[in-house]
Amino acid sequence: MEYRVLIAGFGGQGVLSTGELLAVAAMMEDKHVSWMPAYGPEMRGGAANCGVVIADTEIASPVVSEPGALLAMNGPSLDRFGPLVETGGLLIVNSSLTDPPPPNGVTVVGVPAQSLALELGKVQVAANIMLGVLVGYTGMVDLEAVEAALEKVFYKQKKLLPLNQSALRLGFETGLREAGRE
Amino acid sequence: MEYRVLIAGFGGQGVLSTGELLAVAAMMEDKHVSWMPAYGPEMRGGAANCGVVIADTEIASPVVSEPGALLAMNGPSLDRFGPLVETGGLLIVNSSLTDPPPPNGVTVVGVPAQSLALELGKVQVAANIMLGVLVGYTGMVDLEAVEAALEKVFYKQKKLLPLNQSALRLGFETGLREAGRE
Amino acid sequence: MPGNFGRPQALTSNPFHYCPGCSHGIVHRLVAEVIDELGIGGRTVGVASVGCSVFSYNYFNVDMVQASHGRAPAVATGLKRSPAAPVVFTYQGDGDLAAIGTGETIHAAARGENITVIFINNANFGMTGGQMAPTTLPGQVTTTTPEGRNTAESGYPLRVCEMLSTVEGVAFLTRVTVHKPAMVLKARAAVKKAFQVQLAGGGFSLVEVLATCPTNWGQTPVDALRWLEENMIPAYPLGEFRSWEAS
Amino acid sequence: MPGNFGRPQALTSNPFHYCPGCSHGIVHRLVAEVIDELGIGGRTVGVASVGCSVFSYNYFNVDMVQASHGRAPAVATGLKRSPAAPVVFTYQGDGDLAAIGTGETIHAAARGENITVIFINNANFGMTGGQMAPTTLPGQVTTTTPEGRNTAESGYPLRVCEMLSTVEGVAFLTRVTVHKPAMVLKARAAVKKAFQVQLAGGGFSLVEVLATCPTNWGQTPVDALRWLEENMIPAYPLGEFRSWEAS
Amino acid sequence: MVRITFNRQLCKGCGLCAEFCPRGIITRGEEFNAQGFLSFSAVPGGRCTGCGACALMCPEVAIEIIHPEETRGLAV
Amino acid sequence: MVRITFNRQLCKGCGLCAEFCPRGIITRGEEFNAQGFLSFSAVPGGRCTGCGACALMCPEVAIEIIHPEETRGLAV
Amino acid sequence: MKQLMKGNEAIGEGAVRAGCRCFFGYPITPQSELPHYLARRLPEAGGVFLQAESELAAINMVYGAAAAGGRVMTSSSGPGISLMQEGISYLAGAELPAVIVNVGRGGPGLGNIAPAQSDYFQAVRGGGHGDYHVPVLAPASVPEIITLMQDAFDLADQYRNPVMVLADGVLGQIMEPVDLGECTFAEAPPKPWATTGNEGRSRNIVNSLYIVPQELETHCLKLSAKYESIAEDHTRWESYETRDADLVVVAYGTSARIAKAAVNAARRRGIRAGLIRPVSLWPFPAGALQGAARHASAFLVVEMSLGQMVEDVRMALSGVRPVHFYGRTGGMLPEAGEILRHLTLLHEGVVSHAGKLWPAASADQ
Amino acid sequence: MKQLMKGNEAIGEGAVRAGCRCFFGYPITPQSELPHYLARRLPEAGGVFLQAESELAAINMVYGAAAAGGRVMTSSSGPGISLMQEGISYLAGAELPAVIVNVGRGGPGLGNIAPAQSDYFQAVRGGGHGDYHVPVLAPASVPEIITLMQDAFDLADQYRNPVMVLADGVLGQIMEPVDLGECTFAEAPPKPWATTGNEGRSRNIVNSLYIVPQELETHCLKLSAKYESIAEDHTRWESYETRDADLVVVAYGTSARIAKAAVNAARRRGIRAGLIRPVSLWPFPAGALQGAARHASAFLVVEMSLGQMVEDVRMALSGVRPVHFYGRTGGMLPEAGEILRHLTLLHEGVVSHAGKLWPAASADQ
Ligand SMILES: Cc1ncc(C[n+]2csc(CCOP(=O)(O)OP(=O)(O)O)c2C)c(N)n1
Ligand SMILES: Cc1ncc(C[n+]2csc(CCOP(=O)(O)OP(=O)(O)O)c2C)c(N)n1
Ligand code: SF4
Ligand code: SF4
Ligand code: SF4
Ligand code: SF4
Ligand code: SF4
Ligand code: SF4
Ligand SMILES: [Mg+2]
Ligand SMILES: [Mg+2]
Repeated sequence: MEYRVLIAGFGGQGVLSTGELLAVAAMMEDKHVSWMPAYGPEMRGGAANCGVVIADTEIASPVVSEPGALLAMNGPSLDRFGPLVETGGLLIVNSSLTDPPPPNGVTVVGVPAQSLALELGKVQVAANIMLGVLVGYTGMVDLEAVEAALEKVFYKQKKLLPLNQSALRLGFETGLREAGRE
Repeated sequence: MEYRVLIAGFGGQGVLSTGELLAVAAMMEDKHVSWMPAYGPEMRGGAANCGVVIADTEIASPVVSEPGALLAMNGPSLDRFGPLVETGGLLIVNSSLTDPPPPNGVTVVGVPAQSLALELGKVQVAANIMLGVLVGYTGMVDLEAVEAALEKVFYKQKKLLPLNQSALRLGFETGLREAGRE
Repeated sequence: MPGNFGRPQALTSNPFHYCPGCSHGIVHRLVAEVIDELGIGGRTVGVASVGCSVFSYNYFNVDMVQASHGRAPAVATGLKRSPAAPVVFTYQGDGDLAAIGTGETIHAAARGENITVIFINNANFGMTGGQMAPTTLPGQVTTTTPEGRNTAESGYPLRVCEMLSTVEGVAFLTRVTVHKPAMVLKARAAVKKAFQVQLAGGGFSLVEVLATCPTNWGQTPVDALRWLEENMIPAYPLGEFRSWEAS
Repeated sequence: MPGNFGRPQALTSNPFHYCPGCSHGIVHRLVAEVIDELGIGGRTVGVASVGCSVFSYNYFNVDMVQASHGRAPAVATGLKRSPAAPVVFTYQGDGDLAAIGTGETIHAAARGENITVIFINNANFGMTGGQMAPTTLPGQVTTTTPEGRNTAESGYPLRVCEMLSTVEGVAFLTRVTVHKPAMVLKARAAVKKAFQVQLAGGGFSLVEVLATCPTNWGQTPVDALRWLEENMIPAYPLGEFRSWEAS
Repeated sequence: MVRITFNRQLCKGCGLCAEFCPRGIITRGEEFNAQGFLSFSAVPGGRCTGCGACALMCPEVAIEIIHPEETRGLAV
Repeated sequence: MVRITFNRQLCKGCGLCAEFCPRGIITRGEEFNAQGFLSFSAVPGGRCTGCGACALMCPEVAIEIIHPEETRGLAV
Repeated sequence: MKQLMKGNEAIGEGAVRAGCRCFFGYPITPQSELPHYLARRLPEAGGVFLQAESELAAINMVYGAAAAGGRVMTSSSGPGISLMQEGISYLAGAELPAVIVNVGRGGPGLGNIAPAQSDYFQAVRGGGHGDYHVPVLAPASVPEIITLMQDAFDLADQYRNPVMVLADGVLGQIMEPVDLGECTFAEAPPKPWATTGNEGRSRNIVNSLYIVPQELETHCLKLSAKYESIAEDHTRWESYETRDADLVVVAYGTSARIAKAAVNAARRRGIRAGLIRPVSLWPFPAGALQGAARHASAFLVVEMSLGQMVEDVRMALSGVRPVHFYGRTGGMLPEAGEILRHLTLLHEGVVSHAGKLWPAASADQ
Repeated sequence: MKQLMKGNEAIGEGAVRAGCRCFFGYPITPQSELPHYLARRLPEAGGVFLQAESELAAINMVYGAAAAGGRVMTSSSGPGISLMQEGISYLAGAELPAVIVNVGRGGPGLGNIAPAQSDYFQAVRGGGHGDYHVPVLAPASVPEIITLMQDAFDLADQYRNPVMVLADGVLGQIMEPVDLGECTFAEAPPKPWATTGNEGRSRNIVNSLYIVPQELETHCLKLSAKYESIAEDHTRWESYETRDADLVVVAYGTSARIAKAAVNAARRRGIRAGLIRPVSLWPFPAGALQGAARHASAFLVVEMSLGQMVEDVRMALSGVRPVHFYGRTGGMLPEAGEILRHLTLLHEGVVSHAGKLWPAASADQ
């Protein structure tokens, strides 16, 4: 079993820390895991993405060039990485910012993450909603593991924990529903 | 025909410029020639020597490791380079500062160059006396060529020319005499 | 003060890549305006240094050379001493000019090299993620002084203008700021003077501009200006450290 | 003033390799005497720089480190910050300290690095054959300024003490000379003070010594002293640029 | 009357213009521009004096101000 | 009386000692030392005051001066 | 207990656990998390973190602290490492132990900050002047970083020579789980030669100047003997699926990770591929390659450069087997798919231009 | 008319005659006569001589003056050249023409000031960071220095790349007759890319930063193509007595001069010895060696180092012939007699340890 996940958006959308959440969760389940960012020029802003690999055995390449699952947080990310998703793979799109494409050999799930996040009270949790969807849909890690990971990764921002948790669960439910596993 | 000459002494004895005199003289006679100093640490004083090669054809190595002729200006130079003179070679020693060794397969000529130079009026011309001896003894270049070279090499010290010339001639006579060519 | 404001000719149409509120953009505009006003765009060569302004070769609409980190004054010297001998300015940050490039700065100054240096002091290394710069204030938190700059361990702020004011060869030396409109106008005048010194063959001119780095300071652009005013100006007094009059 | 004079313990028995009349020997003796007097020979590490004094590791009878050209203050910083934290002094020429090593000098000073720098200003690069140094006087003939230093082309002399006097972190800064006996005694007192500052944890101390290089100046030792007095002292005024009192 | 234009696409929403406008007539818009910023602009008809404070402070050279009378002057 | 010794082999003949001796009792010798220099020394019995000027200026640490009374003092 | 750790931080943590108590460095991307980490971590451990004013100052501070017997490190990336070359040559000449980390980025010049392996020559051939060598260790994962840091410090102290750890931007930025519980704290061995003040012993001198040619030659021959013994005892590599391999990929660091994926894919397709991953780039595991050449018909070198290590592979095999090359540079990563394609072509005997460089994949891939 | 000229001065005179009008440098032995010479000569020729405050400043002044289109040069020796590595990488990255002279001395570290060839790797493998190459020309006599200086500047301008002239201390210090009458003054070609002020044309940018990896890769591939064409058109060497040579000595610079004497002596003894002297060290004349391998039974590399070029010889011959080595280092010179002895042993078939380094002659010789 090997999951290769790419999370892409623009800087400030929490793309990197959301990837870290997934990686920590998988690590806590004693899986092999790697997290690799694509870092931009020596300044702020711009595009950001990270690849997470989760596997039962040693991970050869940490580079996610053909993701099994893509979390596309905005239009440019979808345009750039959408075509790389492997056949039979999963494409989760932040439909608040861009329209999901037609499913072309891949499963496409659109989630208005940005709007949902705003409703929850903070636009920054959109990526967590998307992660919830991924986890709910695929079950690649347990929700509990991700929740435990939340406390590790955001240990400095304790008071944001409940909000992040809600976002995650909201996404998770959506994922289960979309997968028909509800 | 190839002459390999080493001139050795301590810094300030004019060893390097005397070698240059010989090289320029040979060049003016249209011979192939090279002049190579052994340079010391990044400061003044200490030992100094230079090797001059004069040949009819292209000079392969400019390094004089086994001189055909050695001009030893002081004791340490004689000790260090004396044994390297090739069999049948010529060893000219500044006998004011050190005793000439017994001829051991080489011709040894002792010249009290320092004292002669003092008599001429300037201790610094000792090396020129030695060069005169070499030229007189071997005829490897013409005296006239060396005299012409004097004007080139010491063009900045015009007024010392007569003195240098006398030194050269004094040595030259000695060389002729020693060679029995007088 | 009222007048027309538009995009100077000496700026290309490329939008800046700087963070919101970053002072680099303001100073870029000033330099470009002065180049326009003096009519020297066609014979000026700018030297971009390594720092957030590394891409300034995309912005100044003149011939540009990108220099290695800290060596802009040496590169400028080469340009100036070349047969072409253009008008030359460098645009450097405080990491570039006052850390790795200290030697090049001081010796270009000591030579009285006839170049103009625009020096952006934002009290940290912006580009690499907000590390301590020689200009970082005591107590200031940066990524390499997580407890605040401790002078006993990390030393004292380097005051470049004060230091260069002791160096013969410097023709014009001033420290300005861009934290409010009136100050921006003064900064513009200083930049103009610095170029005029060069055009008159006066020698080394340097304008130090106190500037903000809202991103690495972790402040809003407006708060950053306030922080500059309250903390940097007392540590780096404004004014001319060497004045110049055409003789 | 009368007293016993003998070879200090802190000098080895190796004869110096310096040219006749060269000031390096005088300053070596002063440093060694001070080390003896303060009784710190066993816990002192000296840093030899690259210049005529490169072999000083053969002369100072303490642990010695030979540093690359210009970097002695950085090497000294590493020594001082190491767990051993010995008493550290560097011994540097004006090419080493004020040309290639400008950055290291200024930043060790700005850090208030608790080290002592002995700085020999002989107005040229002695070791490599008498080239211009940053400290070469206007008009002075050197092998790279054959017509005399022309300030328009080659810049102005760098005054290290004046420059460092603007740098916070400097605890003690003085310029002395060794051109006559009374001055040698003053120089000795300055060297002692500089070490005392370090022993008291005061921070960066530097003693600039005006020195002769008879060989490259093309003068007799005695004439060289006169030249120093008549030409160097006016250009490099003697005195304390930063004083220090134990607090 | 003075003409002031804000280049919406260049604006990064830093708010420095608004901070320094003596008339307080510069406000943040509601829509993100292509760069993802909420851009600022002067309230139309907000009686801008053309003092230039906003333009002097704008790090993006996003503000253009034209005084027609001066333009005329220049055209002479 | 003060005892002054010149280390002949260390001396490089720079003459600084002679230049600064207030008594003018230091002179150049006639013979080269092993390094090839004509070494200096104080005229024996030249009524050296032990002022130390020569030693202070000697770049070769070639001059030793001992004031017996002080040595005694130190020995206490 | 495991924790997810960034490569750059693992370099720092590994160093501290290996007994490093002094860090001197100047910021540069993509290694800046390392100084950020050590700025907190070293003072905690009773050590010294000092941001130098430049890379030149940093490497010379390293020289000073190493002379005083400390376990000491610096870190940089391409341009900064270039600036340290004189200092590295001095460390080697004066026989001082120190660890130098290069988290590689794209070059030449300012290049960019994306991961690259184009500083290989500089690392293994000596970018500085004179006859010297620097052992170079190349990790390929975050856990391996931790153990290699210990090895680097031990090697440096054992041989009194600078040691380089050559990573690439990917390894600096990647996060992987590490179990720090497994790491024990290490102590530097006693260093009687260190310049710490000579109380109670004869004085020590740290120096690389040998003004008499005979003496410098003797010194260089001594260094040379040292290098030979390092080569004998510390050549390291990982072999993966090489036992029966017909096609052997040679790659290090991140390239090796990607190549491993390609080897796995090739095996799935019935191609007997294997991988040799040099862990020590100098000394280079020539013997391992020669061993593999007994059954392998061809070699494929994969690098994040235009081809540098490939020369060492060619030299190791001196013509006995064809050596092919696939490289990406300037911050581009090799693609597992491309490596697989090349292996397939080789397997099918389609490629016959042995010894010739394959052009690096064009940029529009 | 002939005049006796020092190698260092010939470098200066050759540069001036090749149109060089800017020199920036920092003094170091054994090349100081070069700046001394140019301090007079360049102002005479209407050019600029500037003593920089350091080698770093010097190489970056070179960068600036080259950007402005000048023919420009710097010069140093080992330690100073190490300090220039970042700058050289920038010159290559930004495609600026310039000439860098290294008059080699003993290393590593401060080493000494005696002649050596131990900076070979640094010169030909790139001591700086990133994928780049610098053509390296190695003269062996004073007259050749003059012509190679012209070639160096021409090559630099033709390809917009820095070019290194690698001499050794012997060549810097030696005097030989040169006939300057034969040299004509040269002009640099027009440089429309230079940053001189953009009056009347669109603006020029000199830069080595390509932040997008694809773009940097494209740039590196472009550089790579350039290097290939240099290798095709500008590989240079001298063959001496190689036509029928059974034993071929490979040596450059001063070593080659000494080796030539040994070859002559060997021929006198009836040994068919020959010499290949690489004149361009990069690109390396591999083809010439391969050609000689057709009739030669063995090769002997002679260097003033512990063996650096020998690797290029091995790579060129990739195992087809044994490659032996004789080197002296640290400022020692190879002895013609020793070379002859080695040739004699090889001739008599006494030496059979092909491929293994001969230990450098011990220092007590
Ligand atoms: C030789 C070298 N060292 C380090 C770096 C990394 N680096 C890039 S920018 C920078 C600091 C920039 O700070 P500053 O000059 O203050 O400019 P700012 O970004 O603050 O405007 C550093 C250290 C580099 N590119 N090259
Ligand atoms: C990196 C480097 N550059 C240049 C040199 C050559 N060099 C040796 S000593 C010296 C100058 C010494 O002058 P200074 O520091 O004034 O000392 P002095 O000899 O005058 O006492 C130079 C340039 C070197 N050894 N290393
Ligand atoms: S990091 Fe700081 S200096 Fe750099 S662009 Fe952003 S605000 Fe400006
Ligand atoms: S060259 Fe000058 S500084 Fe050096 S030892 Fe001689 S006199 Fe002293
Ligand atoms: S020009 Fe003045 S009044 Fe008009 S919007 Fe700008 S700041 Fe306000
Ligand atoms: S100052 Fe410029 S960039 Fe900032 S908000 Fe106003 S218009 Fe936008
Ligand atoms: S101690 Fe004084 S009096 Fe005696 S010799 Fe020396 S200088 Fe002269
Ligand atoms: S000062 Fe010293 S070295 Fe000079 S002459 Fe006198 S004794 Fe000799
Ligand atoms: Mg800054
Ligand atoms: Mg000096």
